[in-house]
Amino acid sequence: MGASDYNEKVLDHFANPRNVGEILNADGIGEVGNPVCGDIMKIYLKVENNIIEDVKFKTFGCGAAIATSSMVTELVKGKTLEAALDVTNAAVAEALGGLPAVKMHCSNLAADAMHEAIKDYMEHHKK
Amino acid sequence: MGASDYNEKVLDHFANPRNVGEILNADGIGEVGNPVCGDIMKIYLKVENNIIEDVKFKTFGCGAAIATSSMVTELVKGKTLEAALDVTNAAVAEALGGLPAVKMHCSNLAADAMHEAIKDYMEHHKK
Amino acid sequence: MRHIYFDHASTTATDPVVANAMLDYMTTKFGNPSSPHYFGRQVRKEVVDARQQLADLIGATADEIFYTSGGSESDNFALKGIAFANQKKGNHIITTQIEHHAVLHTCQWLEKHGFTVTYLPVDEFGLVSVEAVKQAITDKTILISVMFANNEVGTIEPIVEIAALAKEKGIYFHTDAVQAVSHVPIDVKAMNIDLLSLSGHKFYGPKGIGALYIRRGVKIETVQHGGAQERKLRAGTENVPAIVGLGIAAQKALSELKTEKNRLESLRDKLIQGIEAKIPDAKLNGHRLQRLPGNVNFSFRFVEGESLLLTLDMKGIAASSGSACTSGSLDPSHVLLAMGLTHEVAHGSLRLTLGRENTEADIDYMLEVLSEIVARLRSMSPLNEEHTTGIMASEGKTYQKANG
Amino acid sequence: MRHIYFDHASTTATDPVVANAMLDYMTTKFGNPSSPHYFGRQVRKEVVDARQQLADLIGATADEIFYTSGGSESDNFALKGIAFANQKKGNHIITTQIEHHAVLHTCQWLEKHGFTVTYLPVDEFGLVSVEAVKQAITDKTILISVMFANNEVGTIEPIVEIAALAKEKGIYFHTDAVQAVSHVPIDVKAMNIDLLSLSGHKFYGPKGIGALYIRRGVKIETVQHGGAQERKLRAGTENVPAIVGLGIAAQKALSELKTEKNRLESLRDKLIQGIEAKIPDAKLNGHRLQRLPGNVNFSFRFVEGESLLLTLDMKGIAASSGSACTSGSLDPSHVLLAMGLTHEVAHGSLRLTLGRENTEADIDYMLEVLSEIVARLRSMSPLNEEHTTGIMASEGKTYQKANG
Ligand SMILES: Cc1ncc(COP(=O)(O)O)c(C=O)c1O
Ligand SMILES: Cc1ncc(COP(=O)(O)O)c(C=O)c1O
Repeated sequence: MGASDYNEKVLDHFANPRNVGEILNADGIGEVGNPVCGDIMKIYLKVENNIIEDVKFKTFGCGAAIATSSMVTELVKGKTLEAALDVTNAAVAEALGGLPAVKMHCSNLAADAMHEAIKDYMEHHKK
Repeated sequence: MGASDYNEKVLDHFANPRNVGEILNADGIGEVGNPVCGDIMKIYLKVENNIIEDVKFKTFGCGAAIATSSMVTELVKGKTLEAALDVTNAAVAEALGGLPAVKMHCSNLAADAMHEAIKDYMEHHKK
Repeated sequence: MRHIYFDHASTTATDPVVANAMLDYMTTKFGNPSSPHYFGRQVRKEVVDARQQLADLIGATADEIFYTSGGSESDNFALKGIAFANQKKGNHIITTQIEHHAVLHTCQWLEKHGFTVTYLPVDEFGLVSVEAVKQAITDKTILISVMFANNEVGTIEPIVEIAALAKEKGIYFHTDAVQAVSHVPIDVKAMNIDLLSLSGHKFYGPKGIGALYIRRGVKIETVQHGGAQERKLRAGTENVPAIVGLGIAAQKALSELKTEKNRLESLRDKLIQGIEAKIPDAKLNGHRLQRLPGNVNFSFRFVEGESLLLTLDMKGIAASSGSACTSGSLDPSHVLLAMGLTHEVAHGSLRLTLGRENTEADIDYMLEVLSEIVARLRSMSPLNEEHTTGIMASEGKTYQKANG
Repeated sequence: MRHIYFDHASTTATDPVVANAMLDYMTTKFGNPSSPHYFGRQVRKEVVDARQQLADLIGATADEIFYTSGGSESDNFALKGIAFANQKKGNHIITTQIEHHAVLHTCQWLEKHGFTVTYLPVDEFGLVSVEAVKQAITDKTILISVMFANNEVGTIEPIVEIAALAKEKGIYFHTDAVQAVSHVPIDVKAMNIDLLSLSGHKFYGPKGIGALYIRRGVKIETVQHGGAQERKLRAGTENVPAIVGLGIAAQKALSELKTEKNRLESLRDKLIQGIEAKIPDAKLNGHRLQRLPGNVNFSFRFVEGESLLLTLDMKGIAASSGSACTSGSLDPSHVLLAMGLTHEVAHGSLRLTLGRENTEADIDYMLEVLSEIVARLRSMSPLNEEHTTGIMASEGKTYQKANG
């Protein structure tokens, strides 16, 4: 169940991940990890006026972990925090045109990491 | 364990059995049978002056049963009864150049049938 | 010498189309389908497609097909896998006396490991009675295993009725369909079959591969332990060339099933009628109508089977006596004995199993040769004194000379 | 794209000579060797000859070779066959934590059926301690099963010492030599091995066939029940094409063993040294010297295995992470965990297994590609903050721009 079961779009996001890296002095950072699958995802946010101005990620994990991380950053960039919170793991997988079944529960956690980052921002910027 | 494990000589005796048939008014008749292997051999003797003048056989059985029957008749024809009694199942198998292992104990009974026939003759011609 | 093969129930030649496809998957597309790279990917789809082709042949879905190394493994898998997985529910298995040894010997082993097995008898035609199956069921019965068609005498069992009964009682139903698959139409769904064994080399597919159909939802445990192949139910690196070959063989078998069935049935009936017309004291073994398309099985009184085979072989005709799978043993066929034949008559059985390359001309040649051979062997048989006398009348001169 | 295959421990391409020989036995000489006629006779001798060829490869005699469907079946056969046949003598089995799942899962099943199993640990190099085996022996011990060489890290176990110990204590010794056969010299007689598993597709032979060597006199029962094939110890119609192919593969392997071993060892060492020289924080897994000729296994800190494989695959390089046989599961390799690696590091392992068609040029290309890939993945890894900072210094501008 590896490389070979990924579709073109997933492979593209894996090979050319969007928004990879860190944001220095990020407004919010979220991390989720799953030691059994060996995936750890970290999302960095820059928020301005309730809008996600910038987003970056760093991921240790399989092809699906990297591709979903990349996709989630594309999906939320420029969105309001509320709209970003509506983006689910399932929506990320769908935006990628689907993931192999075996990857669905365990490596598809990028939206969770992004939600964690938003929560982190909210905690530090309580109104 | 069939046809294919027989040597040329066995196949020849099977295909062209010597001395097949019955002797009407035989001096001695011997029969051995082994229902498990499905072999029944019957040997007919014509004896004159202690010499086997003629010998015939009828056999229901596998290739080895028929070939050994044929061979035993060749081996004893013209021999004295004492010499014929010295002919063993092993000697018959040897004269045929050997039999498949699986056939050695169970289908190699032609000498026994011949011995039975000699005994039958002796019982009826006690001196 | 002209060679005629009448032993298709023993094994068949691999279809050249199948064999050539396999060659490619041996040397070029040789990857392990579990591998996450190009070489694994190259064969992944093929394995999926082949599974569908095989499923289509028996009316299953692809995910209900589990590859094995052949019919014997499929039978072992079905019986042991169901037995151990359902031990808490019960420990009783029902089967028949005429099953292949892969079923019978597995059952005997299970008897040593806490299970009880009922071996149902058959009638003179080799038929199992549905009523007898019903009577044998207890509240401990977890599995009924009855072969689809017998490999020796070709009798087709009342599978549909037995499977319906099993379903009604909530008992799993397995059928060893190694001899039936591709020769008669099978639809596991319509027929309520829970588990079905098949073997590739019986229908022009590769040797060393078979399958067990396991209906979705059946509780079974793995029997060959190890890796996670076959959805964790059968360990071992996938035999991709054979899987691909089996798929092609299944597809071809399905497309030809109807016409080939008709063709073989008419050759079979010509052979049966010809033997009955030409050879006295020839007894047809098995059922005259509920019979595999290619199966002919006779006993010839006073004639022993091996000497018959040997003489046929010398004439270029390949046949079998009893099951090829039981050779190596010298016992007469347990199937014929279960049908009530005596040891003597059972020893004299001849099985002719027709297949794809057999023609009318083969049948004609066979009929010509067989009647001569039977007559000759009978003339040598001590069991046949009366008949011999009849024959000896014509051979009298020879005997007189020898005696004179 | 140029494709380089570094996954020979998973499976190998069937040698074209082997495949072509098989073709003939599929379509023309297709008979069942148990059949008493021309078609059976046509293949009987070949089966005998092939058995001898295989026996020669491991120093056995032909009648000690029993064909199976592969390595997994051989392991199941050895363990269950010995366990059930010797139950009266004792119910204790000793094995190791790093065995293939075909051994481990079989042992776990036996534990449910009245046996107790000791799973010995290994040291950081994957070596089993002979002393630990000795300590584990009880008066109930009937079998010791230790693999000849590990399929993931390539460590060669102290088989000779363990087998000698087993012999001294009157305990049967089995070794899973699926990865060792044909790659290192094996002499079952000199090494006191009672049972040995091997698999054809690991040394350029056919898939779907393997063998269990059973020393004459060993008390074992059949595990696949049915017909009388393989001297009544393994039922199922003989897979003649594969048997013939396995014989040819064995003969070729034996003739090439010495030169190919030397050649692969020098390629292996070049690769190991190259990786260590070019890539920081690369940890060699397994033993540096007691190691299969073609095995290279590294963990790269902060890098996950699948993404490494995937990138290598995009560059045309086929490798594996952990065992191909365990894919389908997502757990990290039980072998690496038994050797003391953390989950994280175990996930980052890369196995490269070299074989017949690999050249120096392949190694050079691999070294070039691998160091780039590892650097790139590390730059993306959150586990790697320090290293990233170092790398990011050079990529700083991009980040500033993105942030600005
Ligand atoms: C009815 C039946 N079941 C099982 C088998 C075993 O199949 P295989 O020899 O492919 O293991 C056979 C054939 O020999 C058979 O005829
Ligand atoms: C050490 C070891 N044992 C057993 C096996 C199982 O062999 P096969 O897949 O041929 O059944 C393998 C290979 O996967 C192996 O590497």
